[in-house]
Parts: sequence; structure tokens; C-alpha cells
Amino acid sequence: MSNIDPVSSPIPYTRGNIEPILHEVIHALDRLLETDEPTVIDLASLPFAPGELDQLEEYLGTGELTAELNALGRSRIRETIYPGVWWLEHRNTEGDIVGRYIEITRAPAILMSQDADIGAGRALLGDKLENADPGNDNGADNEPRPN
Amino acid sequence: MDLLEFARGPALQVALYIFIAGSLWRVFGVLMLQRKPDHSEARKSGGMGGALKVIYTRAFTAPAFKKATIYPKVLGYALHVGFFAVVFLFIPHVVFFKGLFGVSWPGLPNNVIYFIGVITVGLGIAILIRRLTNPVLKLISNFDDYFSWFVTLLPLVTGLIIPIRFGIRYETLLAIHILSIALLLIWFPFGKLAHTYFVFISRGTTGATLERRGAKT
Amino acid sequence: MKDILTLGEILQARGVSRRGFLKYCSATASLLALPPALVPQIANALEQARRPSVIWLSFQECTGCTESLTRSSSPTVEGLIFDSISLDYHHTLQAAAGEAAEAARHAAMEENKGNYLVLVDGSIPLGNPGYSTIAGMSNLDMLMETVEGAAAVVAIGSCAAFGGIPGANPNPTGAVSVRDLVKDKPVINVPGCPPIPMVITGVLAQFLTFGQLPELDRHGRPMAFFGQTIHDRCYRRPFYEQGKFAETFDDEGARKGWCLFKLGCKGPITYNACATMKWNDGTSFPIEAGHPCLGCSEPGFWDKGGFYNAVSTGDVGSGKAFAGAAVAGVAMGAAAAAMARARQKKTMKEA
Amino acid sequence: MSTTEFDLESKRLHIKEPETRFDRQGDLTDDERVTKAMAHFAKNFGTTAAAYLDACVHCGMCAEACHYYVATGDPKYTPIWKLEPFKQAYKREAGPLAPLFRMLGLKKKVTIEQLEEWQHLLYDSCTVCGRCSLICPMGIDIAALIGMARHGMFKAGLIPHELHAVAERAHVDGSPLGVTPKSFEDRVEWMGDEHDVKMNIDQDQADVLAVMSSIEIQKYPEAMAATAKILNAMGESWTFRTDGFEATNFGMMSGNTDWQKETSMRIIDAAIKVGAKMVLLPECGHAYMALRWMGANIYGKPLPFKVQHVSEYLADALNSGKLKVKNVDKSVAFHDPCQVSRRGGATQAPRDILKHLGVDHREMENGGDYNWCCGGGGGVVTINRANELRYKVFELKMEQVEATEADALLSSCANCRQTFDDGQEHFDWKYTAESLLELVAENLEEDDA
Repeated sequence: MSNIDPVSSPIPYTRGNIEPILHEVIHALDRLLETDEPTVIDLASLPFAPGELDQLEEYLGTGELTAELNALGRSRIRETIYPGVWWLEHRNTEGDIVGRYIEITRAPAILMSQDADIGAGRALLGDKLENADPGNDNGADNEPRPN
Repeated sequence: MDLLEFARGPALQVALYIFIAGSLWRVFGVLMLQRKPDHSEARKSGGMGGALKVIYTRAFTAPAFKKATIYPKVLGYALHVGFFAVVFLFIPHVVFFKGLFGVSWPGLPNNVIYFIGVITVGLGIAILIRRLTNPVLKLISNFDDYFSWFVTLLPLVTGLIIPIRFGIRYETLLAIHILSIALLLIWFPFGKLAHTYFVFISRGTTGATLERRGAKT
Repeated sequence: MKDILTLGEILQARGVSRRGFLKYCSATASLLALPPALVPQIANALEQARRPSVIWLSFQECTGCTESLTRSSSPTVEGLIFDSISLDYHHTLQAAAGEAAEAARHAAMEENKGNYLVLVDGSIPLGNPGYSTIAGMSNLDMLMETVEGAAAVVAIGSCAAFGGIPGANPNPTGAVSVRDLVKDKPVINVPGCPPIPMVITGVLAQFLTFGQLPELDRHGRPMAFFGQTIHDRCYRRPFYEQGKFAETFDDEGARKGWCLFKLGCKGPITYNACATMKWNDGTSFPIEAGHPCLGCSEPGFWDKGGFYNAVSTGDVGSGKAFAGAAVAGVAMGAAAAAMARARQKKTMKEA
Repeated sequence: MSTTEFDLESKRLHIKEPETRFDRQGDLTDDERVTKAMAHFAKNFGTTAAAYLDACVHCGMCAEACHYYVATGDPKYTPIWKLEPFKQAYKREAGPLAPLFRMLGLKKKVTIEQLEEWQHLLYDSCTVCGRCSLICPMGIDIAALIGMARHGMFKAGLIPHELHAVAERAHVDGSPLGVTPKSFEDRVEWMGDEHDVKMNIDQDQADVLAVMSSIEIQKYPEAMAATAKILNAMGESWTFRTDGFEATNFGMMSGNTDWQKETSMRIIDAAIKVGAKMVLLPECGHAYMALRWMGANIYGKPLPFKVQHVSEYLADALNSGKLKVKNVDKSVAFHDPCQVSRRGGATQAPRDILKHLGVDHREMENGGDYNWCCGGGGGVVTINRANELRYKVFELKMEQVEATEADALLSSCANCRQTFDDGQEHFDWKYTAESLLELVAENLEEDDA
């Protein structure tokens, strides 16, 4: 994380690298409304001054919906105060950030349940029903998660 | 050794040596020719003062000639000012001169320099057009005039391309820029760009002569 | 390739969900600087990818490159990739030693003939074979023997890629780069002193994902990571344009995080991904820490004048040479004038 | 050098007359002429000429100062272009890079065709007025260089006939217009009688040696009377000398340095002989340049006497109150002789005199140091084939004078006056250039004398 400030004083930085991104977000929102085309901005490919990324995150804020995904490490998927603008942060099992994105979409694709997982879940549920002891009501509580 | 290494190393070095040797050759080759003392009784003393005076005053046009020469004068001055601003006030250049002379001075923001640079190239083109179309200039111009124009404008153009890039790598453009400067340095003492030195000797000589006569300088 | 599982099968066997896989794929896309829209294609490709065999050779090097790679927190995306490759020989990392290790190398070469990757760190001395040997074998012999059946060679670090510090003037061991020796196999250079770990794994990911070599620049570096200069991607770039520079390491400008150009930053002529990928899991990179870029991923970076000399300074030579040029100039001027005077007399006599 | 060109403007279709005509003197071969020209060009290449020639940036501004260019718009009259062969010789013979140029064959010797063509540019179309020397941003004294270039042309025998003829006459007879010591003496006496002025001639000792221009002696003899009248009024011990009366120097104007020296030495020797403290130069422009500024250098050391143009002498006399003049009630324009004012530095003197005369002096626009030349200087007025061109540039002068709407036109140069006379006749012009000296002499306050 870039909260380690190389110089002691706070960075009196302008919106230098942030402003262009926000403009890009506005254009992406227009595109989403007009053609339904989603946009993903990979924040790893952009240069940021110390603290700028935090400023950007703060600027976008937290909106109505926040989801947490637990697959190969935790991920936070959060709608910002601007509906349709999502902040995604993927971490690995060690808790290190492996990807940070702004998605401009109705709902990020990663939220959708995947066919393969649905299939696997369906199979698991089927197995369970078949082998279940009809008298035991607590079975659902012990159900293992797919991973 | 890649192109940039070559440009900023041997090419620039050799160019600087040629520049220094050539400049002194040219100037001393003139200064050490025969000189005759002036025995006439001076109306005014202070030939040296007259020399310095004219070195300064001839930078301006006498009112009698203003109208006829305003266009080339403005063009010429603007080119010189623009050129010097770009050469001496672009911060990477300031750093270069600091490396060379050990002294540093403040520069201008890059965008200001780019702006001046573009204007200066425009002036250079206007000057060339004038040289190609004005009957007097067309007649009296020779290879030196055109080549000196070329080698003067070239570093400006190669320098201005660097931020635009045109898909070419920075270090290649920088190398080309430095090589164009090397060309300028090499040509400098041998062509009319040497007026940089002779303007002082020439104005000074005339100033001293006319001053001792008490004539209009 | 025998019974080697595909990456998809490996992940499935570990119980990784599809969501998890997609997350991994988008991290891979990000790593390869590919547009996020390509994630489905990457997912497809990766599912089909098979574990390649990798032989890692270390020659005249400091182990910094290996350190860099292994110090990236694990298991990460890179870790996943390493899980999916078969590192069959790496004499620093492997448990086996001596003959057993060499046997492993030979076995891997046999089994994967024509398909394995050779990763090299360190330069190869040509001066005297005894300068650097492994198991009694000179670096040159080992390299040439190993690359024989390789699909491609990846030169990791500036030493392997360009000769690096061993190859710096006066180059006492006659160190050369992999590219200087290997002419008939594709060689990918991943320079840096050391390279960014994610760049190393990114190159492998690229090979793994698409099974082909990445687009390279004229120094053999993958364009995806070495396509842009540090300067162009530097967050301090706006200060350069505004003419705001740190003049010393402790002045106002340095404190305010202004451009380090005047302090010798080689960012403008250095192609690498430090400014965006950064180091230590995206924590920072030298310029962010207040130090100019040394240009370590460029050929001959050690010999390019001082680290603290600005890019725009030239190597203008010695004062003596200048004085010599000046003396020569004056002498030529005097000679020319003397000739002119003599000629004036002569032509007057003739006329 | 003259290509066949049809003159489509004229009523009758005919081949255009070649613009350049040239004369030759002597029977040298072309090669000998080139060799002479090169050598005598080269002789001038000291530091001064070299710095001038190396400073030129070909900006072309000198054209705008030259009356020939301004009047015709023909680029070949650009002053620096008139020096092209001279410059070429410099680059080949004496410039710092000359050995290089010769080795690489980059600068050739000038050709006979070039020299012939440039005769028109160095003589017919340059009055050495020095206006270009003031416009040059590099401070090049172009006029001085023209003077040097003429040295080579003369030795090559490539100067206009008439100029050569008068120069030769000055060399042989001592006067370009054929004034002999005897005829000078006669005319002096005649003027003395005519104007009832005491004339001093061939005195053994005198403080002031007065010299005259042949043009005055032959055409404006009143100048002699006026000079005597003034000197008498001042109570000077003065004399004319039959062994040193001629002030003009056609050796200088034509480019023959030997003759220039000979002419100057006559005056210098005479002045030394009579123990003169001052040589009083007449109303003649180039005489001032020849003796006042070049005389000592011809002599090789400082002159043992002062040299003054008569206007300077008058200004001093009036300013110090030794001489008094009556008020003259008219408006006048004053034409500055280039060699006295612009080139000589005595611009203020005539203005002081005019102030004492109380006239309404109407300064011409760009008058004084930036004055348009009359077009007759530098020997041009002697060259017949240059007449048409000279009238063209004279139109500039007429405009400049007319704009003042003055009653009268004055000058202090006999050569200017004769050029004005010629122009006046040609254009049937209303102005006659009158002598400033004579105006003063006519209006002396006698009681103070």
C-alpha cells in the first residue's frame, strides 16, 4: 500500500493524475447509458503519486452496496456514491492487493455466479439431499463452502 | 556504444573542440592581420569609448532607416531572442551548461520554452521565405546563408520533436538533437554564424573611427 | 508432454472456484498490461495451458534477481504461476546438490527436449573459463549445452541481458550477455538490477498463457513492460514540465517531491515498469522514495557517466583537451594571418 | 557578360542595350589585370577590412540606405553586392580560412568578366557617401571598403575613362581640371582685383595655408575672394601657394594610392615650407576626407599643422565672436556634403554658421548625418555614362530639398554644387545650390573687421 510516505510532510499535490481518471469515468458513464457498454479501468497501469490513490478512493466514496468475495483471497466490491461506478479491490490469500479496478457497469461481472460454480454447487446439493439423514435439521449449518 | 552515447560523448566532444579551435582560428586569423595606426588628429578622444558605444548603439536602427528595415529587424531580433531563450533557459539546457561551466541559472517552464521554440522556428521559416523572395537577398545570398540557416534551425526542430515523440524513442530523438547541435557547433566558426564574434570587432572598429572623427555613429 | 495437467485442471483439483479463477485471470491481464476486456480470452488460454519445464541457470551474478523473485510475497499471482511451472533446476533454490542436481538438469532436458524454458541470471565470462564454474563446468559450456534443446531463453537481470556489473568497464572477466552467445534461439531480456518480480513472472505468464514469445523492443525486452520510459509514466512528470526541480537531496524541492531530473534521474532514457508496477507489492519505487532512477534496465547503465549527472549533460571531455583546442585554434589563426601577410607581399611582387 | 535580351517595352523591337559598359586603360592582358586586381585588393586586407568582411550576414539592409537601390529598386545596387569580387578575393587571399579555401578550391580568383561587370557597381553607382555604413547592423564601414576595392580596379586598368583621365591629369598637371600654378596665380589676382580683396600668394611664411578646389578655381572663383576676405577679416597671416593649391584628390577617388599620396604631399610639403599652423580646406567634401582624416596616415605620422574645413573655421570664428555677420532674412535648406558631415564629423559647423546668420534654417527630413547624397561624389559626376543613373538618384535629393520649401539651397562643397547645377539644368529645377562660404563673406559685419 502506498500509505508509506517517503517524505515526512504531507504531499500538497494537485489533482494531477486523478482528474483525467475522473473525466474518463464520466465518459464511461455516458457510454454505459447510451450503448450499455461497460468499462474497466485498471489502476495498476496508471502512475500515482504517494497518497493519490487514497485520494481517488476517498473522492469516489462509498455508496449503497458493498460486497465481499472470498475466493483465492478476499475481494471487496463496492459501489461508489456514483451509481454505476464500482471500486474493486482483489487481494490474495496473504492479504496483499493483487488488483485494483474501477468498473463502470450495472454490476461487476465477478458478482455473477459462474456456470461452473453453479454446476458444482448443484451437484453438491444433490449429493447432500441424497445422503441426508432426514431427521437431522442441523445439516445446513455445517455445509462446507465450495472452496 | 549506442547512438546517444556516441552523440553525447565523442560527437559532442569533437564538435566542441572544433568549435573552440575554429572560433579562435577565425578570430585570431583576423586580429593578427596587419593593423595600421591612425595618425590623424582626433576631433574627439576616446576611441575605445566610441567602440563600446557603437557596439551598443548599432543594436538599434537610426530613425532615418526605421521604416525601411522594421520587418527584417523585428524578425531578426525575435529569432535571436527566441533562440537564446531556448538555448539558455530550457532547464535541461541549464543543467547541461552547469555541467560545462559549473554555474547555473534559473530557467523557464518547459511549456513556455516549447511555445517560444515553435515561434522561433516560425520566425526562421519567415526569414528563409524572405531570403528566397526578396530580390536583394536572393541576389546576395550564398551557400553559407542557407546552410547556416539550416544548421541553426535544425537543433530547434530536433529539440521540439522530442516531447512530441512521433513514436520514436526518447533517447534516439535526444541523440539526434545532440548530433544536430554538434553540427551547429562544427559549422559555427566557419560560416557566417561567426558574426557572433565579428559583430563586436566590426562595430568596435567603426565606432572607434567615427568617434574620433566626431562623426555620427 | 506426458501426463502433465493443464492449469485449469490443477486449479480445479485444488478446489479453486471459477470466480477465483476469473479474479486470477484479471490480475494476469493487469500484469501483462492487457486490456481488461481480454480477461475471457486469458481465462480460456490459461485453462488449456500446461506446466512447462523450466531450467534456471545462475552465472556471474549476485543472486539479487532470485532474491527479488522469491521475496515477492507468496503465494501470490506469481506464486500461482510458479506453482504451475515445473522448476526443474535452480541450484540456489533446489534441495539437490552436486551430481544429483546436474542429473536433474539433464533429466529435464531429456524429457522436455525442444519445449523447456531456460532462465539465466548472471553474465558469462569469456576471459577465462575458470572465472565461474558449476560442477566443474564453465558457464559458457553449461549455457550452450542447456539451450541446445530449449524452446526459448529468458535472460533475467541486467547481467544476463547486457553483461551488467561484471561487464562494466574494464570488464575484467570478459563478461558477455546471453544474447551475445545464443543466436539460434529466441532470447527474451528481462533486465533490471534486479528486475521487478512481477515482470519476471509476467513474462512467464505471457509464455504460459499464449504459448508464444512476447513482442520485444530493440534490446530484446518485452514491450508490455519495457515499452515506456519511467519518465513518461512518472507521477512527478508534471513537475518536470512546470520546471520544478529538486536541486539537492535536502532542499525544498526534494521535500515537495519535485522532479529529480537535475539530480541525475535517468527516467527519461530508461524503459521499465517501475513507475506503475512499483516495488514491494506496489508500495513504492526509487523516485517515489526520493532517489533518481539509475537506469538499471538499460544496457551499460553502470558506465553511462555518474548516477547523479543529469541526462542532458554531455560528456564534454577534459579541460586539457579544451585548452589544447584553444591553443591549436590560436596557432592556426596566427599561421593563417602570417600566410596571408606573406601572400600579400608575394602577390604584390608578382603583380 | 551581356546576354541578348529583347526590349519589349520600346516601340521598335530591338535588342536591349547592355546595361553595363566598361572601360579599360592600358594594354594589359586579361590575366595580368586579374593578377593586379587580386594583389591590390589583397593589399588592403588588414584587420579592419577582414573584420568587416567576416562580419557580414547578408541581411541586405544596406540596400535600403543606398540611393541607387532606392531610386531604381535594382538589387545589384545593394552596397555589399558591389564588394562581391573584393570579398571573394578576401576569402581566397587573406581570410583565416583562406588556406583551406585555396586547398579545396572553394574560392576562385575573380574573373576578368566579374571585374568588368563590377566597374559599373564600384564607380558609376557608388558615391562613397557612407549612408550604408550607418545602416549596417554589423557596423561594417562599407564605404571604406569601396575605397579599398577601387585600388584593385585602378591597378587592373578597369576604371571609367573620364575618371581615369581627370586623375591622370591631376597627376601630370597637378590639377584635375588643368589649373597650372600660373593660371592659378592669374585667377587669384583677377579675383583680388574684381572683389577688391587683398590676396596673399606664395608668401614664405604664414600661419594659414589656404587651398582651393579646381572646381572653385575654374567654375566658382568667387570662393577664392570669399576665402581671402574672411582670412583678412580675421587678421590671419595666411597665403595661397602655387606649389600647393589643389585640394581635390582624384588619386583617392579613382583608387590610385600613389597619386593620392602625391597629391596630398604637395599640400603637406607646402604647409611645412611656410610653417603653417593650419591648412584651411575649401568647400570640397572629399578634400576633407583626403587631408583631414587620411593625410596624416599618408604622411606616416601626425601632421605638424591643423586641418580645417572652411565651415569649421567659420563656425569657430563666429562662435568665438572674432567674426560677426549681418542678419540674413531668408529661409534656407542646407545640403551636407557627405565627406564633411556624415563621414567627416563636421555636421554641426554649418548649423552654427546658419544660426549666426539668423536665417530660417529648414532642416531636411533625415538631413545632416542621414542626408541623401547629391549623387556626384566619389568621382561619379565625371562619368558621362553614369548620367542617367545620376539623374535618377538626384530626384531623391530634389524631393528632400523641395519638402523644406526653403527660399534658397546652400552647401559647402563645390562638387555638390556642380552636381546640383547639372541636375538643375537637366530638370529645369528652381533651386541653385549656393555657397555657404560666400554667403558669410557677403554678409560680414565690416566695422569689426
